[in-house]
Amino acid sequence: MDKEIKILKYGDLPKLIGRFNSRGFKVLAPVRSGTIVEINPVGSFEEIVLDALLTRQSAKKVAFPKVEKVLEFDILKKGVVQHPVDPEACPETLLFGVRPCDACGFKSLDSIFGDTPADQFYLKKKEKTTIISFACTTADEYCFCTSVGGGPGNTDGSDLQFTPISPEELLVEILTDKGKEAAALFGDLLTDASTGTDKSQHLADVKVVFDVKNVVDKATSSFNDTEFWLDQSLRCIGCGACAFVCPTCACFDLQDEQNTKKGVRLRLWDSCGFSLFTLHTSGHNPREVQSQRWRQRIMHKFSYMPEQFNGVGCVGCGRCSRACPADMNIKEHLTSIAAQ
Amino acid sequence: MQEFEPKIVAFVCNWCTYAGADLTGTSRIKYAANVKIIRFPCTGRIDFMILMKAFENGADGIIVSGCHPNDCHYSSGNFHARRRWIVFRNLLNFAGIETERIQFSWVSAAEGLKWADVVNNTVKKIKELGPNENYKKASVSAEVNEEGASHE
Amino acid sequence: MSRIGVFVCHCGENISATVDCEKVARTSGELKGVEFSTDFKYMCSDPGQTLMKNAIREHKLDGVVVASCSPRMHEPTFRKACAEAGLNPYMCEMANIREHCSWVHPKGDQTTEKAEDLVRVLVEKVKKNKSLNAIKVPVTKTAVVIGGGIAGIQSALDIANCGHKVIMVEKQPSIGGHMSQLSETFPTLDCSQCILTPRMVEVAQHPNITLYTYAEVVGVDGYIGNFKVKIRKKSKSIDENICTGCGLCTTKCPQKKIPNEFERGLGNRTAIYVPFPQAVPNKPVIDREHCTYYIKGKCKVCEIVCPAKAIRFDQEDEVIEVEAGAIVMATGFDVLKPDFFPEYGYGKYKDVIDGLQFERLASASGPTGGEIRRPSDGQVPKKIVFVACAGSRDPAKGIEYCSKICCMYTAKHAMLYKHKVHDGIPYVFYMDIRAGGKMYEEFVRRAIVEDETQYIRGRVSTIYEKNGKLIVKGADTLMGAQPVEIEADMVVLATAGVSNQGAEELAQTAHISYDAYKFFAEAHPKLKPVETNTAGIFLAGACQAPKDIPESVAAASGAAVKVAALFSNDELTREPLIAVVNRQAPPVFSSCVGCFLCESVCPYQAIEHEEIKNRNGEIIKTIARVNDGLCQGCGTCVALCRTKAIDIQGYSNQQVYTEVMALLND
Amino acid sequence: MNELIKIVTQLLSDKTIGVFIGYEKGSAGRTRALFARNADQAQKLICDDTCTQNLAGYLLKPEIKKLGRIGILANIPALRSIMQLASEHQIKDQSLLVLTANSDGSLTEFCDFHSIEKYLETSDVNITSGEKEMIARLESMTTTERREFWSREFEKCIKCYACRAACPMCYCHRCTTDVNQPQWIPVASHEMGNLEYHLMRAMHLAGRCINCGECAKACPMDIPLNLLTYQLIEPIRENFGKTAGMKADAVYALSTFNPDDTENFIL
Repeated sequence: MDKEIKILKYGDLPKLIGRFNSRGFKVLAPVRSGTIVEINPVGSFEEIVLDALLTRQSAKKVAFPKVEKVLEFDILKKGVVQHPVDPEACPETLLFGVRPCDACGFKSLDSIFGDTPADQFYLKKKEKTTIISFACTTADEYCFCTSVGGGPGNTDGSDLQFTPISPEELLVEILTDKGKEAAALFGDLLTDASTGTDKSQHLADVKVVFDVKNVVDKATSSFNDTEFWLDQSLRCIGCGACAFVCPTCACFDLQDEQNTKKGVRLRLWDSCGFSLFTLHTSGHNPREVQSQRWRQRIMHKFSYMPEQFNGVGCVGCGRCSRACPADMNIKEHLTSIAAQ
Repeated sequence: MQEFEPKIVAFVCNWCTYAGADLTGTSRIKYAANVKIIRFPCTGRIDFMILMKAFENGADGIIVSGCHPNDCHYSSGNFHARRRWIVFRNLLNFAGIETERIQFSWVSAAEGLKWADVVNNTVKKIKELGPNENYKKASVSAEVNEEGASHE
Repeated sequence: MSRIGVFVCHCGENISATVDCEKVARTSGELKGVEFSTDFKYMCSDPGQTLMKNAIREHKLDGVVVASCSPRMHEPTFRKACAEAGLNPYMCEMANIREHCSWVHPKGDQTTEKAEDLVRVLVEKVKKNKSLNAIKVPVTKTAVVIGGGIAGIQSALDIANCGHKVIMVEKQPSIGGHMSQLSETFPTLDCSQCILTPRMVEVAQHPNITLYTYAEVVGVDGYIGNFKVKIRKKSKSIDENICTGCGLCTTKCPQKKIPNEFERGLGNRTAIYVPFPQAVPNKPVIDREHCTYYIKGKCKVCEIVCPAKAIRFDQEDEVIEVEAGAIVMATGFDVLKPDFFPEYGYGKYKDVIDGLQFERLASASGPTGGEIRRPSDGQVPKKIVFVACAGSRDPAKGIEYCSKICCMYTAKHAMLYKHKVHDGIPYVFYMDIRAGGKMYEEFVRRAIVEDETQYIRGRVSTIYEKNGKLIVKGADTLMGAQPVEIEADMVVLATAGVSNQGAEELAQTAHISYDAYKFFAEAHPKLKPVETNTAGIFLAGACQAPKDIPESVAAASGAAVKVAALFSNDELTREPLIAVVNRQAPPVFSSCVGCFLCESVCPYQAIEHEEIKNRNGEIIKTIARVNDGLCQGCGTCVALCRTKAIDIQGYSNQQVYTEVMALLND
Repeated sequence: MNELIKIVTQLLSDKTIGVFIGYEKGSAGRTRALFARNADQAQKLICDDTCTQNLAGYLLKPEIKKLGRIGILANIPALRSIMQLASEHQIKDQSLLVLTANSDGSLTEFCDFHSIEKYLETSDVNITSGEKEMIARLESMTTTERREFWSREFEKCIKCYACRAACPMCYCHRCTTDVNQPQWIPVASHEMGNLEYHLMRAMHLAGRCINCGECAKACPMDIPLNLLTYQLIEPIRENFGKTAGMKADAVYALSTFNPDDTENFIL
C-alpha cells in the first residue's frame, strides 16, 4: 500500500496507549528498569521512556524471547508422551516506541525464521505484533545505520512510524495494512498533515562511514586471511553479549529440562562467539579459536546473509559495540574491512 | 485443609550418620517419615550444588550430617565440608535464601537418639517455615519466563 | 533401556509389620526400566538369594535393587549373589527400608510410601551405576600390635605362629599389662603370674616378634595392607644391647622413695628401675622425672656401678616408621580413679583401697609378700568391706554400663582374704551378682557358702573414720532397706573399668571410631566384634569394653585370625569405589584444567600430576590423576572440583544427582 | 608513558617478549586492551589512570599464548590475578614479563613472583568504600528483601556469560554450566537458571576472587555481580585467615582446614 501521513499530538499518546490496552493488546515499550531502559510490558503511557537513544536489548525478544517453551512431555514406563505448545497462543501485541533500526532488524529475522521450514513460534508472534517505531532525532558515535542501508527515519519493518516534528506534534506515517488497522484505533486523534511536510529535517545526522558493498566483497574474499581476523579479534573474550543484544542474531539452542517424570523443551538464545557453539562430541571443534568465531560473526552478517537472502544481517544500531566488555567496536572493524 | 508435610532430604556420610540412623532403627526409636536419606561416602563429598538441586526440585528442607570433628573416617572430609558450609551459608544468606532450611549436624554411629532428635526438630522447624516457595516458584515446573512475563 | 530387578524383603515381620511389601514390589514394578519386581520373606536366606539369581538370569537383568535392611549389613551378601548370577556386583544397590523405615515409623501409608520413595531413588541410581572391577593392592605381611597386655600377647603369638611378622608396641617398660598385677585369677584361683610370664617370655624370644617397650604409636598413615606406623621409642637411658639386666644399678640408686606404679603406690621403687621381677624385657629404664642426675645434673651412681657400662644419659627419644599390613589395637583398660568417690574417702583414708591394690596386697610377689595388711599400720584387718559397682551402673556418676568383671573379682578377693585371714570377716555390698560364665556362679557360691562372705544387697552411702576404724554406712535392700553400719578395718572399692587414658587420641591417630565412653567401636556389635570401621585395624581385649581374661584372650585370637586371613594372600582386593579424573579425546584430553586444588584437599596424597605430551614429547597439558592404591574414596576432591573433571565411582555425580531428582519428583 | 613505549619497543625488538598486553585509547572515551607485537603497535600504548581494566584475563587465552613470551602492564588486580593463577598452577614463575605503573607514574619491572608478593604486601587490595556500603546496605535488609533484590537483578541476566569471560579466575576449559551429564545448572536464562548460575559462580570464586570487578563491568545488563563474591572475602579472611591473590604458593582457603574452625550452626 502507499503510505498515509498524519499528525498526532504528543498529548494524545496516553489515550493512544489506553486504546490498545483496552483492546486487550499486550503493549510493550521502552521502560526504565534500574539503571537501564528495556522493552517491557506497560500498563500506562506514564511508564514509557521515549527519550532514550536505544534500549539495552533489542526488540527481537518480542518474537524471539531468550527462553521459549516449544514442547512439554511426560516420561512414562514405556516411551514419552509429547504435549506440543501452540504457537498461536500468544497475545495481540503492540510494540511501541522502538527505533527504526530495531524495526528494521525484524526484516532479517523474518527472512531467517520465514525460510523453510518456517518457524511458527517466531512467525505467529511477529504476525500478531504491530510495530510503532519512533524516528531518531539523536544518535551517538556507535550508530552507523546509514552505512548499512538504514537510517534514522528508515521505515522498513515498521507498521507505523512517528517522527517528532515539534515539541507538540508527531508526524505519523501509516506504512502497512496492519498499521492501517492499528491507526483505526486512534484515527480520531489524527489530523491531516499539511502537504510537503518533510520529516528528514528533524532526523538525526548519521554519517556514512563505509561502503557496505566493499565490506561484503572484502569480508568474503579475506576468509582465509587468518592474520587479519586474529588481529581484529585478539581483544575478544568470547562472551555472547554482542549476539544477545543484537536485533538480527537468530542462533538458538534447544535444551530439555526434565526430571524422572516430565520435562520441557526450551529454545534459548545461543551465540557463535561461544567456544561450545561448534564443539563436537568427539572433542573436535571446527572453530577452535576465537578469531574464527569472530570471523563467523562478521561473515554471517556480511557474506552469508546477503548470499542467502537479500541484504546484510546488520542494521547498524551499534548495540554490540556498546555492550562489548572488551570494546570490540564493530563500526571500526567494518570500516577497516572495507578499507582493506 | 490437611497439615503441610514438608519434603526433607538428608545427605549423610556412610560412616557416622548413616550408621547412626541404622542404630536409631535398631533401637526402634521413632521419628518423622518426612526425611529421606541419601548416602554419601563422606560429608566432604557433598557438593553445594546437590543442595541447590534439592531445593530446585522442591525440597522444603535439607539435612546435612556426618562425623563429629576428628572422627571422620577419612580423617578430614568433615573439616573440609565444615569450611564449605561456612562459606555457602554466607552466600545463601546474602542471596536472600533462608539458611534455616538447611540443618547441619554431626551425628556419630553411636548417636541413634540424636539422629531422631535432629530429624524431628528439623521437621518441626520446616513446618513452621512452611513450603519453600521462594525457591520453588523459580523451578523448572514453574511457567517458563516468557519475555517480560515476570514483570506482570 | 535398563532392565532392573527389584527385590523387596519382608525380613520376617521386621519390615512387613509396618510396610506393605507387596505394594512396594508392585509399584516399583511400574517404574521405568524395572523389568522384574517381587517380594519375599527373607531375601538374604538361601531361597531368597536363589530367587534373585534365577530372576537375574531369566530376565537378563542389568541392575538390581534389594529393598531390605541397611547396606552396611547385607550389601556384600547381595553383591556376591549378583556376581554368582553373572551380574557385575556393583550393579546391585540396596534400599534401606528396615533401619531407615520400617523400624522407625508406625504401620501406615506414609511408611509404605517412604519405602516406595527409597526404592525409586535406588532404582534411578542403579540405572547410572557402572560395572566396576575390584582393585588389587599388595599386602605387607607384618602386623603391628599396640599394647602388650594379655590380649596383645595372645594376638601377637597367634599371628607370629601363623608365620607372619609382628611388631609389638608397649608404652610401659615391660609387657604384661594388668594381668601381671593380679594375684590369683577367677574362677580357678591359679596364679596369674604363673600362667602369664611364660607367654611374656615367649613373646620376647619369638623369632617373628619385634618388641618395642617404653614406646608409643604416634602416627598411622596408609590403608589396609599398606599402613605406615610411626612409633616413638621413649629414651630408656640405657643401651639395651649391652645391659645384662643384672639389676645392680637398681640396688644402688639413691632415689628409693618413688611410689611404684606397678604396686599401685603400695610399694616404692628407685629412679632406675625394673617395674617388677618378672618384667620382659628384664632391663631397667631411668625415670627421668625422678632421677637425681636429670633433676640436679649430678649423681650418675648407676653409670659408675654398671659393670656393662650400659647407661646412656644422653640417649634421646627415637621415632621410627614401620610398614604394616594390619594393626591390632590391644591397649586395654584402666580403673576409675577412686577419688571419683569423695564419699568413700579414698585418698583421705589410707585403708580405703581399690581392687588392683588389693590384688597387689594378696600377691605373693607384692609389697607385703602376700599377707593382707592395712596400708596405714600394717595390721591384719579383721573386717573387710568390699564395695561392688563402685562407679559402674551409676548414671549419676556418668557410667551407665556394667564393668562386668567386678562381681567375680570381688568374690575372689573375699575368698583370698578368707584363705589368708581365717578369722576375718569379708562383707560385700552389691547391687546384683552377675556371674554368667563357665564355673562363675559356682565360684561366687563358694565365696558365700564355704568362705562365709557376708553379701549385703545395697549401696554404701558413706565411709568415715572413727578411732582407727572405717565406719561403712549402707542399707540392706533385702531387709526392707534397713540401715547397715559396719566397723571395718579396711575397705576395697571394686572401681569401674574405664577406657585407657589416651584412648581417644590414639583412635583419632588411627582413624577408628570409638563410643561415648572412649572405648574403641567394633564394626558390628554381633557379626564384626573384632573389626573396626577402618579396614585392616582390629580390636583385642578390654580396649573395646571391660572384659575378663578368657574373653580378652578369645577376642585376641579372633583378631589374630582376621589378620592371618588378610595375610593369607599376597594381594588384597579393594572396593573400586574411588575417584577418577575423566579423560576425553584430543584436543581436550580431560576437562581437568590442572588447578590442583584437589591436591591439597586429599587426605591420602592420592592426587598425582599427569603430563599429556604430543608426539614430539612436548607437554600439552598437565592434569590430575588419582593413585588408585592410595585413594580411599572419600570424594572430597569431587565436591571441590569446579569443572567436575574428577568424579567418584559408586557415588558419581550422575548417581547422586539422579537420586535427588528421583526422590523429589514423585 | 613515553618511557613505557620505549621499554616495550625495546623488549619487542630484542625479542625478549613476543607480545605486550597494555592499554590503548578505545571508542567513546573508553580505554581498552592493546596487544603490541611490533614497534608500530607499541606506539599506541597509553599509561594513565583510565588503565583500570584487569588485563590478566588475557594471559591464558590460547591465541595470545601462541604469540610468544607475554609482557603485561599489570595493575594491582592484575598482579593479584597473576598470584592467584600461579597458586592454581596456571602460570609458571618468570614465564611472564610483568610491568606495573606506580602512583608516581614510574614503572616497576618484576623479576619473579616473590617480588610481586612483596609489592602487594604494601598495596591496597581492599574493595572500595562504595562497594562496602552497597554490601552493608544489602546485609541490613531482611532475607526476603535481599531475595527480591537479587531476583530483580538476576531477572535481567541474559546468560551471555560476559561475567565469566571477563573474569581472570574463570579459566576452566569447561565451565560447570557447560557440564551436561548431569546438567547441574539449567542452561536456560530463566529465573532458576540465572539464580543457580550466579550462586555456583560465586561459590567457585569464594576465596579466589581478587575483587577486580571485571564481572560487573562486563555485564551488559548492569547486574552488580561483584557483590556476590566480594561479600565472601571478609568472612573467608576472618574465619580462615586467607586473602586470594597475595602469594604464588598460597593454599586455597577451601582446600585446607583448621581443626579449630568455628561455626555456630552445626548441631
